[in-house]
Formats: sequence, structure tokens, C-alpha cells
Amino acid sequence: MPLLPKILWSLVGVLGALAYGLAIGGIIRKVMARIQGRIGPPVWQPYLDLGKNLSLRTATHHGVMSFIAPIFRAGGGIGLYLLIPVVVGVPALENFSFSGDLLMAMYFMFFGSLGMALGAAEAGHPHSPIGISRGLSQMTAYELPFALAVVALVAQTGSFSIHEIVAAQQGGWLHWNLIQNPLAAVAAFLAFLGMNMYAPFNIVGAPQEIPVGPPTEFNSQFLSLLMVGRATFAVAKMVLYMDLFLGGATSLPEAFVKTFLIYFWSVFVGAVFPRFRTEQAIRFFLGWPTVAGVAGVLLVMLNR
Amino acid sequence: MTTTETLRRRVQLWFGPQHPGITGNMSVQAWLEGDTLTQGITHVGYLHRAFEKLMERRKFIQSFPIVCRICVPEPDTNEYLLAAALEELSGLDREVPEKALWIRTLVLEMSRLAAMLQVLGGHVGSMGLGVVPNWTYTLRDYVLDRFEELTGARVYHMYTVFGGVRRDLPEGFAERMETEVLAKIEAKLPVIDNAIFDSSVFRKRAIGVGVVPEEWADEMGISGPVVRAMGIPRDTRKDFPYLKYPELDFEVVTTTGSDIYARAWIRRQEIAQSVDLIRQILRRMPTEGPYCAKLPNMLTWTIPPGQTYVRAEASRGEMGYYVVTDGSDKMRRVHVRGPSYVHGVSLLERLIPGTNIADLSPLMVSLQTCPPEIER
Amino acid sequence: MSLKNTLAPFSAWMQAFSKPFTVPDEPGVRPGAPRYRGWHINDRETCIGCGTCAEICQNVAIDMVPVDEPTKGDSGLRPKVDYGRCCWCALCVDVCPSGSLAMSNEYVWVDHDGDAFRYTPGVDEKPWDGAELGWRKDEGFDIVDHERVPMGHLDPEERIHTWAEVVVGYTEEEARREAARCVECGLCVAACPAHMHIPDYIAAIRDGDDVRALNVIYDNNSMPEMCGKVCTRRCESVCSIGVNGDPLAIRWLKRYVTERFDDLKSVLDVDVERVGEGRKIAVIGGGPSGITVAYYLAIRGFEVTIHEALPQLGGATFFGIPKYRFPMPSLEKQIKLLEDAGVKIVTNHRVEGDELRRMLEENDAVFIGTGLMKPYRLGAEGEDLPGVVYALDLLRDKNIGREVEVGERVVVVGGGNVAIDAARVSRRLGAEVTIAYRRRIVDMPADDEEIEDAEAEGVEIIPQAIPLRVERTDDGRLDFVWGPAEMVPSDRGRPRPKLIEGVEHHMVVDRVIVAIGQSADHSWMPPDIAEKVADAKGWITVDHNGMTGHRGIFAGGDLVNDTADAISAIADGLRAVEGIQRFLGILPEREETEPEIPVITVR
Amino acid sequence: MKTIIDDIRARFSVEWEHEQRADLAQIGVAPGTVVPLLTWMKLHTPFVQLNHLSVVDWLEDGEFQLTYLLTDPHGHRSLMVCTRIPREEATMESVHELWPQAVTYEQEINEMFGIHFPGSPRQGVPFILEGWDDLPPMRRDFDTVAYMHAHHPSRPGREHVDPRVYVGKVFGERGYLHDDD
Amino acid sequence: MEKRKLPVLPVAAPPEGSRPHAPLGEGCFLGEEELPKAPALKEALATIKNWFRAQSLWVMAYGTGCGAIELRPLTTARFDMERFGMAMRPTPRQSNVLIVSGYLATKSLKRVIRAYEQMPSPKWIVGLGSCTINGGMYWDSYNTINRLDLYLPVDVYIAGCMPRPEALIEGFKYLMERVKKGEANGWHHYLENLDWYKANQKKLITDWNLPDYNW
Repeated sequence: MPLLPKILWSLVGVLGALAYGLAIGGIIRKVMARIQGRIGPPVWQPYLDLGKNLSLRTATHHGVMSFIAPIFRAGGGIGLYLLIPVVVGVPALENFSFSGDLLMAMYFMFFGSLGMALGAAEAGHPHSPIGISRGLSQMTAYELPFALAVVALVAQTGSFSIHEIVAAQQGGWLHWNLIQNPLAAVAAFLAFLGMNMYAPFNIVGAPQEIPVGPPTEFNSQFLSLLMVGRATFAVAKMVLYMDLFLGGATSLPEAFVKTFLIYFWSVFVGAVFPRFRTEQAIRFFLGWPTVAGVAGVLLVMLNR
Repeated sequence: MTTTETLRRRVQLWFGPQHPGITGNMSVQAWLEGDTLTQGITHVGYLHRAFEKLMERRKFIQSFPIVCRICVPEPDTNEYLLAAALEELSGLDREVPEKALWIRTLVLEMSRLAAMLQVLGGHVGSMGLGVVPNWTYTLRDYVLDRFEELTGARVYHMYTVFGGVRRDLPEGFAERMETEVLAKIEAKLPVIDNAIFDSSVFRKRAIGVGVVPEEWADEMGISGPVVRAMGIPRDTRKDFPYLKYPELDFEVVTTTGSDIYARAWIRRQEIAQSVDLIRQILRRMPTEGPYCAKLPNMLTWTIPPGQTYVRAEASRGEMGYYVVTDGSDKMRRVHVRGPSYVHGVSLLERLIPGTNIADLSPLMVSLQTCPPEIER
Repeated sequence: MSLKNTLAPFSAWMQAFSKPFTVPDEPGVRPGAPRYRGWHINDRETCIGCGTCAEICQNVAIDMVPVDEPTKGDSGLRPKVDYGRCCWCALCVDVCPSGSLAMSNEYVWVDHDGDAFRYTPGVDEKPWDGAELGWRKDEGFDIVDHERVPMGHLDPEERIHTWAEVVVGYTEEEARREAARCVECGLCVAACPAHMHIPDYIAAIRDGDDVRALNVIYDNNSMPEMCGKVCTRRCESVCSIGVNGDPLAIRWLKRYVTERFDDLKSVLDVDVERVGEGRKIAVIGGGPSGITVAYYLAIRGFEVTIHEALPQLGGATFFGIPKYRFPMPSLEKQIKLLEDAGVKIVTNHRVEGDELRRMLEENDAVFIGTGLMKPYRLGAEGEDLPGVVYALDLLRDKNIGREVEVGERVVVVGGGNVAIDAARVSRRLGAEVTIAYRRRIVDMPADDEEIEDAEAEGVEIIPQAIPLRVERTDDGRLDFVWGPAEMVPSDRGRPRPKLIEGVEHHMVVDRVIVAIGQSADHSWMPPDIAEKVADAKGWITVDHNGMTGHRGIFAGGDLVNDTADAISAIADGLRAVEGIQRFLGILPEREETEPEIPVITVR
Repeated sequence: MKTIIDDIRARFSVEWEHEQRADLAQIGVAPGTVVPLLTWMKLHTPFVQLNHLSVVDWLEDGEFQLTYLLTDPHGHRSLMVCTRIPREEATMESVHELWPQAVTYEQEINEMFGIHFPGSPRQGVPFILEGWDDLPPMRRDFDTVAYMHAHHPSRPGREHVDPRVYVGKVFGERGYLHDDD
Repeated sequence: MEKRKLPVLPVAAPPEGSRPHAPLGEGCFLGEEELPKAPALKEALATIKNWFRAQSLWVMAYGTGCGAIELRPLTTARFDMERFGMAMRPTPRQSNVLIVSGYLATKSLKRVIRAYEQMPSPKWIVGLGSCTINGGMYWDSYNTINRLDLYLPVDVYIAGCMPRPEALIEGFKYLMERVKKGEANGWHHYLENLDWYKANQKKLITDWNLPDYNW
């Protein structure tokens, strides 16, 4: 595909991801409300929130870095999304996938949080740095099982290309890595709980402890940018997981179903548990998920 | 390490007054080392309305609408205690009709139930679980519905006055209480148990956290679920019997551990106990008879000089009223001694050093700190 | 982290498949409870504007604002509630003596304007006016005391054999307790013809300050002890506590205070300028109005002389009221106060002929308070027979100590206080007494208490009995013939009795006592003066100063008002006290302007 | 209850005693006796709990009454120890070394009544009020309504007519024993 | 201790020409002046913005007084305010609505002012209960203010002590209505009359140690 249409298609894809990310947020809020016995907000509420935040007037100034942080955050989300093929076989939705995209994706997952760390620290509110340090600690912890799971898949497939990993899983659900390498999947999906920051791993925002963590000082347009970043980042993660473990998608509806299920997994757990303390969360990821990750890698090694 | 270095490593952090994790409009000035609090000072006064001062310039009947504001979740204890103190000082206590005593017991138990439902939700709510607080607040709201039916108001009932209560029990109240409140609470409790006491995360967060040493109990005057979680069966309803409690059949709930989990468990058990007590009360309440003694003209009533201290068991612990009269139509002094005065200031400040920052909010909830009671 | 503890919380997901707890967002889904305390409603007609709601409101949320014309028994004020102050305790509803104030079960009111949250319930129209549900007054709960402290009476069996006072009087404790029932609304002040400071002296009694109470009482009533015993107490009829209960025993409280002090002069704290030094006033008639004029003018330095035809001052209160109601020592105490104030008293002196003309020349002003002395005639056949007497004559003879004899059986015609007095006196003289009255018992102008007492003493009352004639029987007694009446509606409001023709009842009695009212007698005045003072029918009209058509002659008492009670006479006397001073130029002429309404603005 | 008061009487001089209820007795002692008495009670009697410490302002007598409520948590009875100290320059010995929670009570009393407890920590540290520069507000000579009028304006436009005065004026209520002015 | 004589605080009227509840006019310095020049477009954009603002009111989680107890049923299942697009935000930076839930002690007032000023404009205050209107129960207390609108601009009052959750919902709906119409401009009034508000605030808070405006 020529470059120009590709760029245009990617832009459409980003907007689509944003829309989907916001919508899924709305659906999840509705579901959460139902389990709590409430009616809940309309499904389109996140769009309204975004629009509202764009209509507010900014009244803060914490320095250049803090202005840039949301851009980093959104950039991280969008960047990650752009690296991952959404529907394999449809060039318009394959984005800028290339042979080493998995490595790049692993890096981009850090990108947003690091940018946030720089900006939030400058915002001056003590809750921000505390939240950042919590977030980075937890991230480091869940990256370990996730990385082990990815290593297992890479070793299994013999490629760093998401495209190839997806291709290797074609031919029915029994070929999915979820079945092929269940230990790595367990490690990765437990890590996903931390990645998606629902309870019991929502220690970064933790309203009862450090309200609301890193974005404490961000408002209006900055906050909308953060919302954009969060929505696209969530979509990108889900797509990545879908590609890695659920055999990717061959059509958009399939992608929607699979990504939603992946997202719902974290909500399913998050709705009914309180939150861990920071060190408990870290211990959790360094415990069974890591063991499962190591075992997953070993399984691949032994199978060769 | 020198002092300067220690100070440099400490971060000062204000919990509140604008903080979702704080119980009401108060604040804790805390110093952090890493994730651990090394020192905390309770700051109150954000809700200071000078109740005691205002009551000194209000007539006795006019004090009733104002006392219930001292504790928002549980106003009836205040109303009852003021009534009890003034009745004792004026000699009216002998004339309170039987039915009024039963209704007062009912109202106190309902308010305990409502408050404990709220706190039980708060226990996990403060740890970030939204489901249970939503349910318990709903259940509490069912109790408030019945309060509204009985007293005419949802939150501030202004229902108990000296001589008895202000209105009779409505027709069919007992049935509605059973079907609309008690049955619903009992149906939901097992699921709440699953989500709290059987939850591995809650157990991890709560067991062994915020332990109050047993030897503090006597000298500090710790009361309520906090002291019962130490295994000490201390309950004003048994120790200083009042109203119809001596005639009711119940045991003081105790457990061991003295941590957040134990206190939550005590509250859970006391909800069941309250439900049972309300059933007993409604079953045994006389249907006929007056609900209030004949009162003199409240605009001019005077009470002979005297002083007394009365107490009752609120959901938080022992609530006491010290009332001094001087023969005029107003109180000379009224001092409200709420359990939070000790729990929320002295005890909390002693418990804070060594507590994880994440545990402060659950700790405060488990002590059921109620700031209006501290500053009044 | 056991498996059970990991899986158990997931049971919470079951809730996601049940109906949400949320109350739907539709209007009227959750109305306030039947006794919810919402916005106030007030029945404008029932409300008497007593302001007790404003009094009990600890938040000073209620203002009383003028809405209607003030009348006796209704101040015309209505409560206006400031919802920036209200705390919905509903004490105002529970205290409301008239029961007009209530609360609806409506509870929503939002506005962007903070000044909007005020209205006068029942006057300003609101959507919740006439709400069926809401907090209402309940019978079982009262925060004002609606039960009067009972007054001790002599036993009826005992009292018909004695002339001792029937009413025992309050003890100090009882008086304090009764006084504590007062809510100090002041409606009684409007109803009292003399506008006595009733709430003030009741408050003083409540506080145990009887000296202050006495001073407050004497401030505008010079015969309070008499009032404390026999007043017709219009005050109690408008008492706000009395709307739904027993009115305050204002009369008994006054009686309690006045009885406590024997030497009045030493207790009363008189602080007036002696503006009348050197001026002379003549008072003709020593009744309540005359005594009032004499006392209040005398303390101002006027030289006052009272001329009284009977041997004792007091007028109707002396000769008309039996001593079991108003004993002599009480009256003597009042007269002593007059004497102490320097009033000259001339008794047994009937002013006649040109004496009035001479008095007018010698004095700066003359006050006439001679009362009504000429009884109305029955207008039935046989009226002039011996044995048919007039009640006033009977009572007078008894009171001035003459021997009175009524025989064994007496019928009293009439339904006023005089009739009852005559009946009860006859009862004490040993007769069987029957009262025959034209209308129903509820229509009797006499005091309810008096009627009850009379019945308790064994007086029989025949209502709707119209006397037809009196005949002499063969054995020298009287045959009182009367016919029954039926009540027919009349265009003048209260129903009128109409004789049922053809039915006659006979009653053999020893005396027929006629007590159907009296009229004035002006025969003692020189005709030219009488012409100016009174009209053709004998009625005297006075101006706002109490002055008659003749310059310098003031009048008061039963002569000028038709209420025929002592307190109105005292009020007339007070009017004349001011009027005389204005007439003499001591006080400025009253300005005919609207009374300035005292308003407390800062609340 | 009687025994414990007899025990106290044997050791300390008691000014007055009163049994309010079966489980509540009150005694009055001189200010100097309070701390020795409380120390003895905490160490040698079951009354180990300080329930509350309160102050009553007897403005007319020029005295503050301090009330210590001690409770026997196992015997379920209480003893109220009252003492009176002069209002001027009011000072009282602290009991914070006996009971840690007394610090809060003494801090609050210091702020709200102006009684000084030498040696007690947090004396003079604001507890409830902030930036307060008037009389200690719980004193009876502090007029809260006057303070309210001076500092917290109300919404204007309220006009109240007192029925008692109104009726008197409208109907011409007058007095005759005193001249108007 | 000598009692200090304190002057009576005069209630000054807000400066001439200020309209606390009027729509924003032309040329107001914090209006939509950065928007396109064409008035019709400007108006359309303002309408859209107001529409968004009204649909998503974020409430600051600050229980300033006893009315906060009725906010809990409102946020939880029984009355669920999230169905109206409202949510609790724990930080003033991300909140649009400040609920003053009843009386304000002077100590609290200081914090509320600070929190309010940190909120991004446009922002709204809901005065909850009688106490915010005219002092309510605590009208004679030395420590609570009687009129909130002397210190902060109030957009909607909800009368009651305390108002039921349904009344709160009605109040918020009314606020949404006014926001949609562009009539809830208390924040603008506050900025235009900052001196007046500040003078009132400083008269009451004697130990003023805040910056004059907390951006």
C-alpha cells in the first residue's frame, strides 16, 4: 500500500480506536453500575466527558514539562496502536506493522507512563509523584510476567513480528496461543490485570489514598488529552493481546468481540475486589504470574 | 542519621479536608517515609458549629432539633441522651410511658443498624471496592425510608423528646419493616460476606492492620466495635442498661484480633444482631397506650439545678452526655462526649506511626471517626 | 489466598442480572411519607396570629407579618417562614395553639435566587397548598399545656349553707404552674376592654415576682381584686391556649396576686408627675368607672371627690355581687387604696336637683358613672303583685345588710349573671330555686362557670320558658304561669324564641324574681343638662375622650356601654382619665394617625 | 458506690457528695486534691478510665467547675469528681500523664475556656478554631449573637412584628402608674 | 482577657451593573472571546459548549457539611446520579461543581475558597440546604457563616435541612438547565467582582494566608 493512503487509513484507524476506546469505557461503566445495582450513565457518557473537558478553560500553569506530559501519554497510546496490526489481511487496518514491531510495542507501552512521570512530577502536587512511583513500580512488576510471556511466544514462533505470530495461530481456535501455550497466557493475562489498572491493581489512581494520582493537577484540555491517550492505549493493548493470544482477527466484528472479551476480563476481576497495597501488588506479580511466565518459556524450550 | 536527614526524607502530606478517603470534613496532617506514615496529627474544627454554646441559649425543647445534628449518620442517640439527661434531672423519667420506651429502643436500634450498614460499606469502600458500599447504602436507605415513615424525616429525625416520642408508630409499620428492610438486609448479607470477609484481597489488607493493643482499652476509654474486636465484651447496652435493652435477648458480640478485619466482622455481626433486636422489639411492643407523657408548657419549662451524665451505645461506641442545669429554662452546660473524641484523636494519632499510607483511610473507617462529634 | 477466598467475591456478579436498586427518575415516584415534614401550609382563617410558632422557633425562621385587620382574638399577623433558617423540626406545628399550621409532604424547592426562599403559608400561593399529607398536629403530643390547673371550690352541699367565698384560690405553687402555661402571645390584651398587660403579669407570676405582677396589674386597673374574682374575662375567651384546650386562668392568676398583699400603697410603685395639683374633679357614682377615674387622677395630684348614694363605694360590685363571690374585705382594701391616694369619699349622698350644676362650677370636670339602676319590667300580667321582686333590689338589700326573706320556692326570670346571682342567693337563703329563661342554656349571657355552679348548688334551669302571667293563689303564694318556646331562626343572627301557643305550665312559688336587665335613670340631673348628656332613650354617647355632649361632663361605665361588666367600666374610667387631662390641656390632644407598628427588622 | 466514697473520704477531704444514680456518684473536692485523688484512683481503685473532662462556667460565682468523670469499666459505675477554680487567670494541674487522651481535653478546654494546664502538651495550639482573636468562645460572657451580628451578616429583608407588642399598640394598650417617658 | 470591639460588617451591594445570574454579554473579558469573529458562529459554538458542559457535571468530592450524608445515597445505587452524567471527582482541578453541603465553619470556608478557585472555569456552586441561604440552624453560631453568596457565587440553592436526594437531583437538573441556557454564570460574576468577594472573605478570615487567587 502506498504511503499516503496508509497514513490516511492509519489516521482513520486512530480515530476509530479512540471512538471504540471511549465506547468501551462507557459500556464498562454501565456494566460496573449494574453490578453495583445502579442504572449507570449512558453508554456515550465518555464522549460527553471528553467534549465537556474540551469546553473548559485552563487555569493552571505548572511548567512546560507538565504541558507536554499529556502529549506523551496520548502519543504513547497512539504510537502503540499504530504499531500493531488490527485486522490481519486487511492492509488498511494493518497499520505500520513491521518485522520487529513486537519489540517496538514493548517499548511503547512504557512510553506514556514515562512521559506522565516527567510531567506529573512538575505539577507539584505530592499525590502525583506518589502515584507515579506507584505506577512505575507496579509496571515494572507486571512487565516481568508479560515479558516472559512474550519471550515464550517469540521463542515459539521464532519471530518478533506480530504479523507472523498472528499468522502462526491461524486455522481454528485450537491454534491460538491461549491453548498452545497456556502458561504464558496465564502470565500475560494476569499481567493484563495490572496493565489495565482495575482493582485490585488500581493503586495508581487510588482515590481513597492519593486522589487521583498522577493526573491530579491536570484539567480541561490536558485531561481530555489524557482521556484520549487512555482510550487509545487500552484499545492498543487489547489488540496486542488479541494478536498474541487469541489468534488476531480477520474481520472488524471479530476484533470487536475479542478485544471486548479481553477488556472485560480485567473488569470481571476488578468489579468485585478491593485494592491491593502497593507492595502487595508487586508481590503478586512477582509471584504466580512470574512463575507461570517462566514455566511458559521453559515449556517452549522443552518443546523445541 | 541526624535529625535533619530524617526530616529531609520525610514528606508532609495532608489527608483532607478535601479528600475522598477521609471520614467527613476533617484532616490528618501526616508525615511519610516512603509509603509509611511516621506521624499524624488530627485536625478538626472544619465542622465546628458550637452546639454546646448554642444549646446554652436555647430552651430545652429547642435543643432537640439541634442535638441530632451532632452525629449525622446516627442522630437518634443524641436525641435520646439529651432527653434521658433532662428527664433524669427534672424527674420526668418516671412518667415516660411504656410504649415510648419501646419506640425509643426501636429508633436507637434502627439508627445503629443504618450507621453500621454505612460503615460496613465504608470498610471496603475505603479500599476501593465500589460494589458493597452501593449495596449497603441502599440497604441503609431502606432503613431511612422507615425512619421517614415513622419520624417524618429521613436523616435528622427530631423524634425523641423528653417524655417520650413525638408520634405514634404508623399502622402496619412492623410488617413493612420486616418485608422492606429486614428481609432485604438478610437476603443481601451472605453476598456481602462473600465480597468482604471471604475476599482474599480484603483479608490481606485488613488482617493484622491497625491493631489496637488491649491494654489501651481501659485507660483510654475505648468503646464500641473497637473494644469488642479485642475480645472484651463491653457494651453500654449491657453494662449500663437503659430503655428496654435489659428485657431484650442478645449477647455482646466479640472477636479477637483487634484489627480492621475484626472490627468489620463485629459490625457485620451486629447488623445481624440489630435485625434480630428490631424483630424482638416490634414483636413485644405494646400496641395501645400513650407514646408521650403529659408535658408542661415547653416555652416556659424550668428544670431544678443538678448535673448528670448519661450514656448509650451508638454504633461507634459509648456516647455520653454531661448535662448541668441551674434552675432556669435553659441548660447551664451540656458536654457531648462521643466515642470519636478518643478514637479519632488520641487513638488514631497513636496508631498512625508505622501505618501504610494506603491503610489510613480503612483505619479511620474502622475506628468510625466522626468529626462533628469531636468538635461539636 | 485460598481458592475459596479468591472465587467467593465473584458471587457479587449475580447482582448484575437483577433489577437495579435505583429509584426511577419520574416525578411522583417517591412522594414524602404521610407524615413527612415538608413545606409549611397554614389555614389563614383558623390562624389567630398568636406568634407562638415564631416564639418556639429556635432558628428565628418565622416572622409574623401583618396580613389581615387585627381583631379581638386575631392579631391579623401571619407567620412568614424563611427557609434559609428553617430546620423542619416542626415544633411550630406541634406548638400551634390553633392547629392551623401544618406541613405538606412536598420537599423540592430549588432556585438560583437566594432571596426567594420565603413565603407566608396560606397567603402566598404555593403548589403544595392544600396538601393532603404531611406532618400534622397529633393529639397525643402536646408541648403546650392545655389543661388548666384545677381551682378548688367549696363543696356545693356545703356552700349553700354559707356566705363564704366559693372559690378557694390558687396556692403559690398552683399559680406558678398555671402561669407557666402562658405562651405570651398577647391576644388577651386586645380582648380586655382595659387592655391590661396580661402576659406581663403572668410572666411575673411565673417568675415568682409577685410585687412586679401587682404593679403591672395596677398599671391600668384600679380594682383588680374585684376583677380577679368576678371579671367576665373576655381575655380568656380569646386565649390562644384556649382554642384547643382550657384557656389560661387569667382571672384566677390576677386574684392570686391581688390577694397576696394587704397594704397596697406600700407595694405599688407610683411614678407619675403630679400634673393635677390644684384642680378639682367630682365623681358621681362610686362604681368601678368612678373609682378608676378617682384613683388615677388622685395619684396625679387632682383633688377628687366621689359622691355615692349607697353607704359603701363599689357600685354594682358592692351592691350587685353577692359576697360569696366578692367578699367585703377585698372591696375595703380597694377603698383604702383610694383613701390613701387622697380621694375624698362622700357616701350616702345622692346628688339631686341643681347640685350637678353647682358641681360643674366648683370643679374642673365632672365624671358621671351612675350605672343602670332602673330594672326592666317583665311586661307580664301580675307583675306588680307583692312577692314579685327585682333581682337588683334583692341583691342590694342583702349586700347592705337588710333582712331578706324569699320563702321556700323561688322562680328567677332571666339568664344573665344577675339572674344567676339572685338564684344562688335565694338558694343560700334556703329556697328551692328555678330559673326560667327565654332561650336555650347555651344562649344565656351569664358566665358558663356561674351556670355550672348554680346547677351544682341545686338550681333548676328551665330553658325556653316565656313568662305569661303571675297569679295569686288561694293560700297567698304566687302561681307563675309560663309557656314553652321553640327556637326559630331570626334575621339578627342568633335564633329567637317563639311561644308555642296553647300550652301553659304552672308553678307555685313564694317569690318571682325578675332579672331581665336594667336601664339608666337620669332623673337626678337638671333637665337641661340631661338633655345634652343623654339622648331621648336615655343613652349617653361619649367622644373618644369619654366626654358627653355637655362640656366638662364625662361619663363611663354601664351608662355608656351596653356590656354591663366591670372591666368595661374600668376601661371607660381609664379613657376618662386621659380625656379629662386632655380636656384640661395637660395632655396633648390625641393625633388621629395610624398607630405606628413596631417592627423588629434585624433577625 | 458508698464504699469507694468512704475510701476517698478516709484519704482526702471531700467537700460534698451526691449520689445521682445507683451507678453515678458525684463528689466535690478542692482543686489541689484533684490530681492526688485521681492518681490514687487510677493506681489503686478500679476507676481507671477517664471518660471525659468538662468545664462549667459559673460566671455569677466567678468560678469554673471542672468535672472529671471516672469510670470503672468492669464494675460499670462512674464517679464524677468536681472542683471549682477561680475564673481569673484560671489554671489547673494537668492529668495528661495519667491518661494520654487528656491532652485533647485539655487542649480543647484551653482553647474554648481559656483555662491553662501547665505542662500539658499542645497548650495554646489551636484545636478547633482558626485565627480566633476574641474571648474563648465557650465562656459565658462571650456573646455569640453579638459576634454573629458583627461577623456573619444575615440576608436582609426580614421584618418581624411581635404580636404582643403589635396588639398592644393597635388596641391602645396604656399604663397609668408610670409616665411614658 | 479583654474583649475586642469588633466593627459591624456592612453588607455592601455588589458593584453597579453586575448581574449575577444574567447571560454573558458582549465583550466580557472571560467569555468566549477567543472564538471566531462571526457572532452567529460564536453563539453556536457557545451553545455546543454549554450543551457538553451540562451533560457532564463533575462534582468535587468535598463533604463540607452535614448535607454530605445525602450525597452518598445520591452517588450510590438508590439514587445514582451517574445516570445524569454526573460523577464525583476527588480533585478540584477536574471538578465543575462544588457542592457546599450546608453550613460552613470559617475554617472550612477558607478551604472551600481555595478549592473553588482551583477549579477550572466555568464552574458552579450548588448551595445545599438552608444554612447556605441564611444561616439555617446555626444562624447564631460564632463559627458558621450565614450567607454563602457573600463569599462565593452560588448558582443554585436547594432548600431543605437536609434536602432529600430527590431534591438534590431536581437541583442538579435545574443547574443543567441553566448551564445549557448559559445562565449559570456565577463563576464569571466572581471574577468580575473579585475585589468585593475578596474583601468579604478577608473581613471574616482574619488570618488570611492564601494568595489572592489560587490559580
